[in-house]
Amino acid sequence: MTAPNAWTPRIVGPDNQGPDVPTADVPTADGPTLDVLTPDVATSEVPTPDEQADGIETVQLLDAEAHPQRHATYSPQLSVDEVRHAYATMFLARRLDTEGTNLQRQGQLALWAPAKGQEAAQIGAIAALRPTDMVYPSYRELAMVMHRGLDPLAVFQIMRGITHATWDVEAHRFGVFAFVVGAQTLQAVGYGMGITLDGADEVVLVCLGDGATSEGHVSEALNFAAVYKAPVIFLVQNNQYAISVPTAQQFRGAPAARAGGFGMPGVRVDGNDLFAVHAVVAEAVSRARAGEGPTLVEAMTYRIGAHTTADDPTRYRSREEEDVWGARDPLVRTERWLREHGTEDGFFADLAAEGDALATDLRARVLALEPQGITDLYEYVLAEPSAALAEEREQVTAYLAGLEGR
Amino acid sequence: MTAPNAWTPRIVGPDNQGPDVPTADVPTADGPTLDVLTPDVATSEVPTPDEQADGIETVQLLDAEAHPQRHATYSPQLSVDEVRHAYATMFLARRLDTEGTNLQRQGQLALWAPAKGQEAAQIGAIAALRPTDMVYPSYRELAMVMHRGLDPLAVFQIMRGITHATWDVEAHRFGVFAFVVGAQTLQAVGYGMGITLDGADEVVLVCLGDGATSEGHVSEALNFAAVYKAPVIFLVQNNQYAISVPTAQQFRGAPAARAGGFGMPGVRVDGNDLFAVHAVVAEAVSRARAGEGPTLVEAMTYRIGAHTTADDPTRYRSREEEDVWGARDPLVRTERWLREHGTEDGFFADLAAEGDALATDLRARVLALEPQGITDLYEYVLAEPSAALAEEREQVTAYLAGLEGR
Amino acid sequence: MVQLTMAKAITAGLARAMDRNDKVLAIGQDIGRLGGVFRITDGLQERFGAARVMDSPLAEAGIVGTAIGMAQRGYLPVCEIQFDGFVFPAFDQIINQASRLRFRTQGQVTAPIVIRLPYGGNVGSIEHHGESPEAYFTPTPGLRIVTPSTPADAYELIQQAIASPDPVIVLEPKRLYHSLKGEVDLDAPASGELDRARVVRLGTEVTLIGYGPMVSTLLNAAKVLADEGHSAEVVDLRSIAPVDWATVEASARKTGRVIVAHEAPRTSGVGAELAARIQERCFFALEAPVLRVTGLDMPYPPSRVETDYVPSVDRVLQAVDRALAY
Amino acid sequence: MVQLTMAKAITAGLARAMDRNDKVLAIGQDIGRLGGVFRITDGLQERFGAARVMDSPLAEAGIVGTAIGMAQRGYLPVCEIQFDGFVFPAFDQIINQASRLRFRTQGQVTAPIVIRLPYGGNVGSIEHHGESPEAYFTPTPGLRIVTPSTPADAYELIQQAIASPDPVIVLEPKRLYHSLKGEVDLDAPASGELDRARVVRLGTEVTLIGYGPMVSTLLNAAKVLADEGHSAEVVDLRSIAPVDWATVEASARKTGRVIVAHEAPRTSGVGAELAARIQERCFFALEAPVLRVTGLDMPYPPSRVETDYVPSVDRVLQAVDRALAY
Ligand SMILES: Cc1ncc(C[n+]2csc(CCOP(=O)(O)OP(=O)(O)O)c2C)c(N)n1
Ligand SMILES: Cc1ncc(C[n+]2csc(CCOP(=O)(O)OP(=O)(O)O)c2C)c(N)n1
Ligand SMILES: [Mg+2]
Ligand SMILES: [Mg+2]
Repeated sequence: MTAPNAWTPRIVGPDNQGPDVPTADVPTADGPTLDVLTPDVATSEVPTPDEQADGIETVQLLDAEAHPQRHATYSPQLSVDEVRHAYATMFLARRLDTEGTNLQRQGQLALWAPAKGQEAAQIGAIAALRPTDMVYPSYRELAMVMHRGLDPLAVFQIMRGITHATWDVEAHRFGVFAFVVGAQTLQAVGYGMGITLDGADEVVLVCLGDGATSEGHVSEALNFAAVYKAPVIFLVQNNQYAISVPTAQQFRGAPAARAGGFGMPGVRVDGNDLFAVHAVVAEAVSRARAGEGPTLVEAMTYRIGAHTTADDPTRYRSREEEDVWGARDPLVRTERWLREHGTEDGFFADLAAEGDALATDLRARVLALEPQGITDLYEYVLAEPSAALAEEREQVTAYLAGLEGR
Repeated sequence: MTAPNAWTPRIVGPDNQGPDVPTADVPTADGPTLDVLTPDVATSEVPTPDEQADGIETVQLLDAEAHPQRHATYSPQLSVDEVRHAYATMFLARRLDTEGTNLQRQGQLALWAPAKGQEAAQIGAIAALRPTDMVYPSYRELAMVMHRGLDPLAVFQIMRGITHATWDVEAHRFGVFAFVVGAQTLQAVGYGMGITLDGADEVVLVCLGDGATSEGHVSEALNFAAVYKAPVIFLVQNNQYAISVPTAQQFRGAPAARAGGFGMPGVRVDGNDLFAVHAVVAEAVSRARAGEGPTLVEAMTYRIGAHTTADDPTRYRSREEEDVWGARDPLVRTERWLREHGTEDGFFADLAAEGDALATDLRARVLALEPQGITDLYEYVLAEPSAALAEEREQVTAYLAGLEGR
Repeated sequence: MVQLTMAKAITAGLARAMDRNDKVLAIGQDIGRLGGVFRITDGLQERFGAARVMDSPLAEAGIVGTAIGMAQRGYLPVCEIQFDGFVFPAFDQIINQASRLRFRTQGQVTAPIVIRLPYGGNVGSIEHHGESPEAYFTPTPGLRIVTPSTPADAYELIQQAIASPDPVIVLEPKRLYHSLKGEVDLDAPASGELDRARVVRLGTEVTLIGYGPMVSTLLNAAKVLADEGHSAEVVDLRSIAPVDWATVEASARKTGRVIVAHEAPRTSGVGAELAARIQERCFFALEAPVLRVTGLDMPYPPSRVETDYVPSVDRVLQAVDRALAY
Repeated sequence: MVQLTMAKAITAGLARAMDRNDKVLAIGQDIGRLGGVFRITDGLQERFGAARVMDSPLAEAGIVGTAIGMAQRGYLPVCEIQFDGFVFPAFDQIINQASRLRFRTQGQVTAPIVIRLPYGGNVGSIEHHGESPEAYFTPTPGLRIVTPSTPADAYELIQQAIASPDPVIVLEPKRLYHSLKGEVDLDAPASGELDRARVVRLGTEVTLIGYGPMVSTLLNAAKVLADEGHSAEVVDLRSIAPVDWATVEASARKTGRVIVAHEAPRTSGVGAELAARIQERCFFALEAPVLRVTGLDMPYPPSRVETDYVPSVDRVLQAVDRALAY
């Protein structure tokens, strides 16, 4: 895991900022007003996906054409340099995401769950945290993994069937992936209750999907968080689908609306707008730090790829729809903003080269991955193996040795 | 069960009304307006319990002093005769409820869960249904049981440890009691989905408590009901406590607010106001029948007695609080209204006598209750006993016969 | 007779049940347009409509709980749980609700639902996708659990499960979905007794008992044994709750040596009940203790080492050697 | 040494654990002001404050799930589930989450939580209040399950469970809470190996194995047998996962006859695993099959007939007679 070319993270966050450059020149409002927001201009005849029928406002600070948008409450908080850092992580995450799909297609991984399209939601959110704040991911947060300086190999290990979910949670303040949809939200809330008990100046960000909001455990998590005023931000990456099920079949009350019913603020944000996600989550983080309890942030985004490599999206969505959302790609949008703010070709070219090198290195390391032998896994069943486990371990060891002998 | 004095129900509902007498002379609004509602006058220095801090309106048509209250949307729908019928059921249910507590104190029942104080919520709601509509109770709905013409002995059977939950559900369109808090809500929604599939003109009323709203299954039920537009009315009897836990510790988003987050209307009503509960549920029933989907009705009421006979409320609530709510007793309020609307002493005296006779009869029948022998219960494990079950049954039968022989 | 994969056999069985009785419904995650993640319901929504093949929200308790309610309304819902490891959020609805309704209401209310649950390992996937949770269900009076080992059985069992007045879990061996093809009689009976084990190979010296994905392993072991001059009888349980004890005990008495195999861990697995009952009922007939060949006593491991976890022909043979040596 | 009821012994054990380590917390329904429906946490909220004795919302998954999270933050939460029959909504958090965290993270994350679960019947209550759900938990690698039979044991086990780095279910025999008094050594060790069975009566002819509320039944049976001239050994398992096989097998080998008793139904109960393992390990030592005396194979019945369901001294004696007759 300490291979020479291993990934070096770009930490973007309030406690670890780049040089103090001026923040983006997006106009800011002086305070809450009832101004109608500049609507997003559709690039297609198909209604844009964020024109939700439920009348909930979608916070946007940068539209799909990378034009700044004025907002009554939120304003961009990221400096050009921070955006460059954020973009780099988003870009490299996507590069490795592509590599994941390739490796799976080549039979080197059991499965791959692409995160393509959700990079702004992930990086915008995690960049609003301090490195000491805790994150409970779902299973699609490759960009967050990289942001926190974890070796992305860990994710590939899982997808190659080498480990279930293993990394140093404490060192990176980043929980393991959770595969039982929604179950992690209660644990995140409990962690947040622990923070409150400690009187610590920390918060928890927990990731879940639009589909996950249907699980009873998630509703219980919202309720516990509200009752105990836990410093938790629920980041719902609403990527429009739970596998094949579109949100219209998943719920009639969107996650942002759900929050209010549990007694916490719910804010919908354009999940492909790095600035908006960051600003909204930053605000939620401030509330949590101030002891004002949890917030739910619904980031409207789109899974550009398949649910996993085992999925076939042509069965449940149209090319047209994919195109509409494709035009809202967060990388394109962020790149455009960066170019408009003085970032030169060289930056992008260097990044592309770095991405390729990273991918090449990672691929090699993935192919070299070997699992622990099954008998080693007896270590992890209980803190101390019971007598029966120790005995079984010996028997299995002997049996496997015998097989090799054949 | 066909004992001479067995309970004869008073069905009060749109399809089975009493004689066509004029409806109560409560002033009605001509339609929705934004009028501020006449506030409830507190009878004590302690803030009245329905002055909720969350700003949700409590629909009231008859205040604690039995004064008519004007409401913009809802108006009383019950005739004097219907109110008499409703009151009679409420009164008799309370009489038997008291008998339940007595019988338990005398060691004749394992447990009793008093419903005292919740009679208006129960009868107001069920009276808004047709006899063909389905009810899924929780475990405290003695008044509803009686309204539907079930022999109340069935409830005493359960509490005496004679049966778990047994009556003719189809004949009475009244589901069995549910002891795993919240689990019945999903089943009620499924039943409602079945109604929709049948294209039938029926609805489902499902009962739950304030505490039950915390169970994940209940949130899932709200979501499924909304997604499938099931004709379901969720009647939350918010009696302020889940055993010892007050609502302030149960949630920060009240049930009425919760509903909106799942995409259905949520209406809070004074649960001790027969007219208001009836009107609000009737409106929800109309919506459901019209194919407009579910509604949640939060009936603000109070459990005047203990959670069960095993409970000790002095540990968690004050006498003062009990007095405030005691002054809002739904029986007193309804009686007052009836007296003001021409009901004579004789009616109440007759009812009291009827109640005593019913209680005496019931007590005798309770004491005579005998359980089915355990070996008979093998009948109900599977539709046809497996060979192993049949064999075990024989063995147990022989064993028990042997014991008797000793 | 047609040749079908197990997956297609289940699809055909489901379709036939839906065809014959319009009270039969399907509900589950992604079972509509997608046809389910294993494509078991492929084409059914087109054929029977979205009202009878319902994509559900992502909530297992919701699926099973509403199915119970639909059953109370007279429907016969078939629930799909997406993977073995995701059934637990529905546990209360299965254990405390569906399985007990008949008992707690003395027959007034029943829950004739079917829960289809893909299970079993050696499928090369990630966590929670290769598990065998049957032992969590077998302690439940009132619940039937069946599992096919061939396409023909799958075709019959799914229909018989739907026809059953009891709640039934159909454990579908996902490893066999697309890998196992076999003859299926499309006119096979759509109802019948669900708890019938089948002796799938006759033998005299040792009885190998298994179910679902283990049956082919046992048959392969029996073949090796035959080559080595030993005669093994193989019993496919088909129903693991209730168990067809008559068939099991008859074989145990005949051979005097019994091996039980399953993929779930040994402790408190189905093998425990089999061993306990067989030693009780066939005490004097046993030449050796009933031995268990099972998944290891640890959670299902990462898939790169799963072949060391799931019982193999070799491990069965090792147990047979032990039994024969008594 | 003091005389305490089992309830008071658990309260004392909890209080001592909370006293010695301020990371120890309690969470559950009604455990604060009310002191729990069985009053086990009586006085603890007053003593340790509402932050450490938390009344929770009515949601079992919420209780266990947040406890896991608090444990990840370094706390040692003790969850109270109100009654045996209400644990199932928390099933996924117990089985898929708490019990597996160590394994799935290769030791990076653990869940040292305790789940207190009152269980057992003959308490004259209504449905779901007299059940014994242990068989739903025993198939779970990574989960410890212990149950005391005396106040002294209860006092020790609750503290040792809290000290354990593994998730532990403490099954509390609710019938004994207030009915059983016994000597308790308040200075007994607060940590120690959790999987130690105890031979509570020495004997030579037959071994009676049980746990929790069954132990006194077995001891009473042993007394009757002694009067009749038979010598029975009684083993109190104390830990039903993992089982202390060394103690169990030694006794089985010594007596050659084993009866296992529990209140849960026979099928797939703890007795199945015991019988399966004992017959495998002690095959030649057994004079009779391992027999099970258990709850009947039906859901827990209405309480007026529960004494016919829960194993009685008579039923144990009947089984001993059978075993001795072999
Ligand atoms: C409890 C549970 N049920 C089902 C699944 C199978 N499953 C995996 S991902 C998924 C869809 C999740 O959708 P969403 O929450 O929107 O997250 P996304 O995958 O879109 O990021 C499903 C059904 C699971 N992992 N866990
Ligand atoms: C799943 C579950 N958990 C716990 C219990 C124990 N219990 C029975 S009633 C009750 C409180 C219910 O409160 P609420 O929903 O407000 O209904 P109320 O009793 O006030 O009518 C509890 C905790 C239960 N029956 N089911
Ligand atoms: Mg999604
Ligand atoms: Mg309540």
